[in-house]
Amino acid sequence: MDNILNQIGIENYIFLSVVLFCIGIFGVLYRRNAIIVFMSIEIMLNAVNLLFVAFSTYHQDAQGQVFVFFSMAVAAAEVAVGLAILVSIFRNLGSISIDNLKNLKG
Amino acid sequence: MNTLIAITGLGIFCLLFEILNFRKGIIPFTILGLLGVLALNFYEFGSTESYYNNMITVSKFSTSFSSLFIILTIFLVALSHNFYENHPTKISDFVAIKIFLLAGGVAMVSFGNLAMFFLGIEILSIALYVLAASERLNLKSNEAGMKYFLMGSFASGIILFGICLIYGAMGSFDVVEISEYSLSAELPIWFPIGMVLVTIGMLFKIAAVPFHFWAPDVYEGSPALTTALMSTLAKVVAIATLFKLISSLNFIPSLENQDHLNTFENIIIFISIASMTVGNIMALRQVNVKRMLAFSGISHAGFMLMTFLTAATSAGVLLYYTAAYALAGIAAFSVILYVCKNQNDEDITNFHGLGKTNPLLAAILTASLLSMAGIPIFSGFFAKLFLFNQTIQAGHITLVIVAVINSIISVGYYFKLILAMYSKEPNQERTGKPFLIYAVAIVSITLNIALGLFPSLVLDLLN
Amino acid sequence: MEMDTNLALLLVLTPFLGFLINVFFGKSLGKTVSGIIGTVAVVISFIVTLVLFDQITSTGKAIEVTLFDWIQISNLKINLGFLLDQLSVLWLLFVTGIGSLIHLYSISYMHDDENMHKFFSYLNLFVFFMITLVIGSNLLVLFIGWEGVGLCSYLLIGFWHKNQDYNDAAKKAFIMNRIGDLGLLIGMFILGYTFKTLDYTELKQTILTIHYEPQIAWNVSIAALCLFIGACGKSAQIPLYTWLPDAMAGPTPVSALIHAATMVTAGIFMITRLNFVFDLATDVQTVIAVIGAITSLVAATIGLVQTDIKKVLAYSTVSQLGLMFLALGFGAYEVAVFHVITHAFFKACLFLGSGSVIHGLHGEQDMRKMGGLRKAMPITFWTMLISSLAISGVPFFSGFFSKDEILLTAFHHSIPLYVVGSVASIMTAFYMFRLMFLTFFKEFRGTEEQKHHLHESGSLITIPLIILAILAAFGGLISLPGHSWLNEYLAPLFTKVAGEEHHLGATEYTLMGVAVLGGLLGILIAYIKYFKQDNVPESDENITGLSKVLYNKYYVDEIYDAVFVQPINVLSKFFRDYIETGLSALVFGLGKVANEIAFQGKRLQSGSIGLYLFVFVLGMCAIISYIFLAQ
Amino acid sequence: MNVSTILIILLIGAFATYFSGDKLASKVALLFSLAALGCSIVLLNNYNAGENISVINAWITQPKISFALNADGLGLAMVLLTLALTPIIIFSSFGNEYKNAKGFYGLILFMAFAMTGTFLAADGLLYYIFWELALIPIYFIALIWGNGDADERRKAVVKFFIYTLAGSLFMLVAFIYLSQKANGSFLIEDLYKVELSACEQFWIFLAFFLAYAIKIPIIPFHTWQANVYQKAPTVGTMLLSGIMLKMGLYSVIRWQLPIAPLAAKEYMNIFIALGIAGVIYGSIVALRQKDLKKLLAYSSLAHVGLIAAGSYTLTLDGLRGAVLQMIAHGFVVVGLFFAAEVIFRRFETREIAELGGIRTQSPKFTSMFLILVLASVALPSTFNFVGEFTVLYSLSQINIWFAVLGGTTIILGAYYMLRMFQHVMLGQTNSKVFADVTLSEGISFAVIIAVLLFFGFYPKPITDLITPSLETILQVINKN
Repeated sequence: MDNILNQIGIENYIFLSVVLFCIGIFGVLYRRNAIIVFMSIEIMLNAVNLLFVAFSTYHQDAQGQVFVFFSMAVAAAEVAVGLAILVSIFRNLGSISIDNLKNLKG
Repeated sequence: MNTLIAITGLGIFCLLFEILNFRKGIIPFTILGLLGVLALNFYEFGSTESYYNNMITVSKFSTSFSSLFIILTIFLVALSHNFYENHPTKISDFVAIKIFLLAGGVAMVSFGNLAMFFLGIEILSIALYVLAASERLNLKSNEAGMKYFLMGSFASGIILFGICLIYGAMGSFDVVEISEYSLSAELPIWFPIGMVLVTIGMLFKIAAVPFHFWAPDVYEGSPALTTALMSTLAKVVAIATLFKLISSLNFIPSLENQDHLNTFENIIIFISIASMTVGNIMALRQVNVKRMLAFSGISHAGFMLMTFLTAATSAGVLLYYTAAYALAGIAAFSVILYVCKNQNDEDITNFHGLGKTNPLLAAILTASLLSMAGIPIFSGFFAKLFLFNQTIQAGHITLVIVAVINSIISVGYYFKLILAMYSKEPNQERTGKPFLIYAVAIVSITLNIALGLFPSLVLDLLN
Repeated sequence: MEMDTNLALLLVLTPFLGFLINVFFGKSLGKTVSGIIGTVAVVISFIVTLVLFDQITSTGKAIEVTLFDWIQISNLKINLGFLLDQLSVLWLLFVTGIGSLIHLYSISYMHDDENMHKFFSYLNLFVFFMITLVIGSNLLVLFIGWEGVGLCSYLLIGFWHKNQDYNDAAKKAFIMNRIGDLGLLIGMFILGYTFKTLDYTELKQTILTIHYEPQIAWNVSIAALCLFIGACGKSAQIPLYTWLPDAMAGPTPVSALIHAATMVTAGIFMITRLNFVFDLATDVQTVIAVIGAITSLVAATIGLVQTDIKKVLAYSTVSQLGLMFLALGFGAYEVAVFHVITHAFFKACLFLGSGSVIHGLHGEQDMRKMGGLRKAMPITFWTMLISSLAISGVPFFSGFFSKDEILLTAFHHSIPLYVVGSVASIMTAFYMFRLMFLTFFKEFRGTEEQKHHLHESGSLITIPLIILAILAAFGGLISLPGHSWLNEYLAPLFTKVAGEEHHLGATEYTLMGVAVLGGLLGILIAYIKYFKQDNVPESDENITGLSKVLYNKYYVDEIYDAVFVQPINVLSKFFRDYIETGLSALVFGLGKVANEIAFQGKRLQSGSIGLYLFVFVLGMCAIISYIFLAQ
Repeated sequence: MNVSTILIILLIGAFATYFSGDKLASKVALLFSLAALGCSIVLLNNYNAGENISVINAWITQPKISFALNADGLGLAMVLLTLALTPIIIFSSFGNEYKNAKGFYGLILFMAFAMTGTFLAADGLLYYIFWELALIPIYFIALIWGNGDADERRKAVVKFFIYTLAGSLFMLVAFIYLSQKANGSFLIEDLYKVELSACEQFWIFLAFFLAYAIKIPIIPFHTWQANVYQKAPTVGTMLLSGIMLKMGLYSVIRWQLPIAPLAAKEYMNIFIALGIAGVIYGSIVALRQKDLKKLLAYSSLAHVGLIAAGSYTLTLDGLRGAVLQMIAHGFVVVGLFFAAEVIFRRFETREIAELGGIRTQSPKFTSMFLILVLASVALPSTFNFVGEFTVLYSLSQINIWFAVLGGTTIILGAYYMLRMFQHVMLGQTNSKVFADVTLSEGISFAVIIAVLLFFGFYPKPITDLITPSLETILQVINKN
C-alpha cells in the first residue's frame, strides 16, 4: 500500500485531483445544460474524494475515508434536491438550459 | 449538544404531526418546543464540554449564538403560520425543514470537527435550496432555487476541497488538534491554501463581494419568508461559523508564522470595503424591496467582516451586531410579509401610504430601517459604534471612515422606503390585522430597542 | 443724590409715558386730548430741565446718576447711567423747549390727520430718545438714543406710509444713518480697548492722565475719525448728507424738530462731548473742518436753485451744519454750540413758517406757485422775515453773532476755509431772500381756488412762530463778542482754554463788516432778481446748464445709486441665481454620481449563472494568487 | 430633583400627547411643555442655590459610556431657551389645523426632549445620541406636515437629513478616536483631559467642524437651509431656526473648542473669516429673496455666521456675546417666522411681491412685526443689540477689520429687513382683507417682545448665569 504511494508520491495524487477539480470547474463554467453542470460538480466532489482517500492512506488514518462517505452521501442528497428543482423548471419552462434562467437580474 | 438533539427531535415531531393529521397544532407546538429548547440552551450556557470525541464542542460562543438562532427561528416559524395559510398541506414540511435548518446552523457553530462543520453547512444549504424553490409553480422561485443550488453546491465543492487540503496537511479533522499543529513551526503550504478555500466558500455563503452575485437574485426569487430566513438566520449562521473557524483553527497566527498575516488582513479589509460599497451603491436604484434588502445584507456582511480583523476580542461585538441586524431584519420582513401578502411582487409602490393605513406597522418598519441605517437608540447604532470602536483600536481608521461614508450612502435607500410609506398616498386598502405578524414585528423591534438601551446584556456575554 | 435720580428719571420717562399712553389709548382718547398729552409730557421735561439748569448754574457741578449695570464686557463695564452737566442741560433746554413749541404747533397742524395720536406718540418717543442721547453718561447710552432718534425719524419720515416714495425716503434715512452708526460703533470699540472705558468722565480722566505711546495716539486718531463718520451720518455731512433733503417727505413739524433743530445736531453734540478725544487728533480735526466747509458750500449752491420751499430750507440746514463742523474742526466747540442754538431757533421758526404757508395752501410746496402771501398771512411773514434776517447774518440778529464767530475762528486758522465759509453764507442770504420774495411778495401765482382760501393759520401755529422769532432775534445775546456768557458756562467742559477770546480789534471789525456786507449783497441780488425784475424760476424741463446740475443736486443720488445700491442688488441676484443653485447642485451631484454608478452596476448583475460563477472563480484565483504567489 | 426630571417630563409628555388623541393633543403638549419649563425654572433656582442638579450613572461598561447630564450655567441657559420657546411655538400653532395632530405635537415634544438632552449631555456618546435623535422628529415634521410641492419637499428634506447625518457621523468617529485616547471613556471631563498632538487635533477639529458647520449652518455648507425652512411647516421652521441651530453653536463652545484648543487657536482667523463671510453673503442673498420665509432663512444664516465668528474668537467676550446672541436670535427668529405664518394664515401666500399695504388694516400686528424687525437688526435697547455689540467688540479685539466687516450686518441687515417690511406691510391698502392679530397670536408676540426688551435693558441675569461656565471652558482651552 504505502510503497505504491512511495513509488508514485503524494504530489501526483494531488495534481491529479486538482486537475480533475479544475475540469469540473470548467465544466460548470462552460456547459449550459443543467444536467451536465451537475455532472461537472460531481466531478469536482469526486476529485476531492479521491484526494481524501489518498491523504488518508498517506497519513495511515481512517478518518479521511470515513469522510468520503459523508461527502458522497451529502452529494447524493444535493443532487436529489437539484434534480427535483430541475424537474419543476422543466415543467414550467420546457427546457433545462441554464441560459433561460435570466429573469432575475439587475 | 442536548440542544442539537432536541431540535432534531422537534423536527421529526413536526413531520409526525402531519402524519397524525394534527396540522392545527404544529405552529404553536413548535414554538413552544423551540422555547423549551431555548431554555435548555440557556441551561447549557457557560458549560464548555465536548461530546463524541470532539465532534461537538459546546462553548459560550456556540450556546450564545445558537440561542440567537433559536430566537430567530421562533420568529420565522411564527410568521410561517399565515404565510402558508393558502396551502396548509405543506405547512408541516416547511416548518420541519426550518427546524432541521436550525439544527444545521447549531451544528455549524458548535462543531468540534471539520466533518461536523461540513455536515452542518450541507444540512443548512440543502434545506435552503428546498425552501428557495418551494413555490413549485412560480418560475421565479424555481430559478432562484436553481441558481442557489448550482452556485451553492459549487461553493460546497470548494469548501470540501479546502477541508481536504487541511486534512492532508494536518492528518486530522479535529479542530483542537489542527489548532495545535497549526502553531508548529513549518507547515505544508496546503494548510493555508485549504483554509483560504474554506474561507472563500464561507464568504460565498455570507454573500460577500465578489461572491455575492447569487444573493439579490435568490432573495428576490424565493418566497418572502425564505428570503427573511436567508437574510437573517442563514447569514448570521454563516458569518458566525466563519468567525469560529478562523479564530478556533488559529489560522491567522499560523499565517503569522509564515508572515502572510498582512496579506490575509488586506484581503479581509478589501473584501469588507468592497462588500459594503457595492452593496450600498447597488441598493440605491432597486425598486424591489427584497432585492434592496439583499444588497443591504451584502453591505452588512461587509461590516461584519470588520470584526475578523480583531478576531481575538471581537466575538461579543459580532454577536451584538448579528443580533441587532437579524432582529431588525425580522421586524422589517414581518411588515413586508404583511404588505406583500397578496401582491405578486415586493415592489416599493406596495408600501405607499402605509403610514396612513397601518401607522403601527409603518412605525415598526421605519424603526427597523433606522436600526439598519445605524441611527441612535436602535441597536443598529450601537452595533456600528462597538464595531468602529474595535476597529479603530486595531488601528484601521481609514477602513472606519470608508464604513462611515457607506452608512451615509445607505441612508439614501433606507429612506426611500420611509418616504414611500409617509409621503405618498395609499394606493390600496389593507385589511386584517394578523395577530402573529403583529406580535413578531412588535416583539422583535422591542428586543432590538432593548438591546439598544442595554447593550451590555449581549456585549458582555462573550467577554 | 436720590433727588437727582428721580429728577433725571422724571425728565426721561415723562415723554416715554406720553408715548405709551398715546400708543395704547391714543385712538380712544381723541385727537386733541392725545395732542395735549403729548405736549404736556414734553413741557414737563422742559420744566424739569429748567430746574436742573438752575441747579447746574448755581452749583456748577455735574450731576451723575447710575441706574444699573447694563452690558458686561471683560475689561470694560458699561452701566446705564446719566450725566447731567452744562453741555447736556444746555442741549436739553432747547430740545425740550423747542420740542414743546413744536408739539403745540402740531396739535393744530396735524389736526386733519387720521393718525394724529400716532404722530404724537412718535414725537414723544423721539423726545425720549433725544433726551437719552443727550444725558447718557457713556457712549453706549448715547448710542441707544442715537439709534432711537434714527428710528423715530424713520417712523416720522414715513408717517404717510401709503406713499412708497416716502417710505423709500425713510428707509434711505435709516440706512445712511446706520452707515454712520457703524463708524460710531467702531470708534467706540477702539476707544474701549485703548482706554478700557466708555464712560465720559472716566474716559476724560484716562486720556488726560495716560502716557502716550504712538500706538495710542494712532488709535485715538482712528477712533476720532470713525466717530466723525458717525457724526456725518447723523448731521448730514458729505458724503452722507443726501438723506436729509429727502427726509422732507415727513410732516413739516417733524422737519422742524428732528431735521433742523435737534436730531441733526446730535453729531455736533457727540463731538463736543468728546472734545478731549478730538483735541488729540489734530489731523482728524482738519478733515472735519474741510468736510464741514465743503458741505456748507455744496449744500448752499444746491439751495440756490431749489424751488420746493422745504428743500431750500433743508439744504440751508445742511449748509449751516457744515459751518458748525467748520467750527468744530478748529476746536472752537463753544462757537459751534452757539451756532447750534441760534440755528435751532431760526431754522425751527423758518420750517414752522413754511409749514404754516403749506398749511395755508393745502399742501402746496412749490414756490413757483406761491407769492404775495404777505398780506394773507402777516404773522407768518414777519416771523419768517426775522428768521431770514437772522440766518443771513444781518447785524444784531442771533445768526449774526454765531456765524460771525465761526468765520472769525476760520479766519484765524485758515484763510481758504474762511473764504469758502463766507461764500456759503453769502449764498445763504441770497437763497433765503429768494425764498422770501418768491413766497410773500408780488402777486399770488397759485390757482384761484387756493387764492380764495388763503388765510393766516390759527393761534396754535402762530404763537410758537412768534416765540421762536423772538428767540431768533435776541438769541445772540447769550454769547456776545467780548464777554460771552455761553463760553463761561461751557468752560468746565473743555480741556484747553475755551476758544481764544477774540479781543475785538481792527481785523475783527473789518471781518464783521465784510460778513455783513456779504449778507446784504446776497439779499440785494435776491431783491433785484426776484423783486425788481420779478423772475420766477423756470419749470423743471427748461432748466439748463449749471443750474440744471445744481437743480439735480450734482446727481449725487444717481451716482450713489449706480456705485453702491445697484451693484449690491446685482450681486444679490447673482448669488441667488448662480452661487446658491450651484452649491446645492454640487451636493445633489454626489447623490447623482452614486445613482449613476448603481445604474451601471445593475447592468453587470445580468442574471446569468455563468457570469456569476466566472466572477466567483476569478475572485478565488485573485485571492489565492495574492496570498501565495505574490511573494 | 435633578435635570433628568425635565427629560422625563418631556418624554412622557410626548407619549401622553400621542395617546391623548387629535382633539386634545395640542393642549396636552402645551401643558407638558409648560410643566417642563416650570421644572427647569425650579432647577435653575436650586442651581443658583448651589444645589447639585447634575446626574451621572454608569450605562455601558465596555467602552465606558455613562448616562451623564451636567447642568452648568451654559447648559441651563440653553435648556431654558429651548423650554421657553417650545410652549411659545406650540401655542403659536393653535391657529392652524393639523391632520393627525397627535403625531405632530408628540414629535414636537420628542424633539424638545432630544434637544434638551443635547444641551445637558456630559458624555460624548450620550450627547451624540441626543444630537441624532433630534434629527428624526424634525425630518418627519417637515416631511409630513410641510407645505409646497411634495416632490420638492421630499428632495429638500432628504437632502437635509443625509447632509446633517453625514456631518455628524464624522463627529462620531472623532468621538471614538478620542475615547481611545481617554482609555475608553466618553465622559466630557476625560475627553477634556486628553492630550493630543497638533495633527490629531486638526483632524478632530475638522470632524467636529463638519458636523457643526452643516448644522449651524456656516457657508458653504448652508445649502439645505433655505429650502427646508421654506418647505417645513412654520412650527418646524421655528424649531429648526430657533433652537436646533443653537445646538450646533452650543456644541462649538462646549465640545469643539475645549477638545481641540490648539487647532482652534491655530486656525482661528480662518474660521472667524468663514463666519463673517456668512454674515455678508447671507445678508446679500437675503436682499433679493421673493419668499418671506426664505428671506428670513438667509437673515438667520447671516446672524449665526456672526455668532459662530464670535465663538471662534476664544475670548470670554466672544463666547459670552455668542451665547447672548444665540438666545436673542432664538426668540427674535421665532417671532419673525410666526409673523410670516400670521400673514400666511390670512393671505395664503408668502410671496413678498403679492403682499403690502397691511399696515393700514392691522396696526397692532404692524407694530409687533416692526419691533421684531428692529430687534433683528439689533436696535439698541433690544436683547439682540447686547449680543451683537459684545460679539463685534470681541471681534474688534482680534482684528478691527473683522469688526468692520462683521459690522456691515448693521447696514445690510437694516437694508433687507426694512426693504422687506416696506414691501410686506406698507404702501397702498391691500385689496384683500387682513384681520388684525387674534388674542392667542397677540400673546405669543407679546411674550417674545417682552423677553427681547427686558433683557435688552437688563441682560445681567443671563450674563451672570453663563459667565462662570464659560470661564471654566476658557480655562480648559488655555490649559496648555
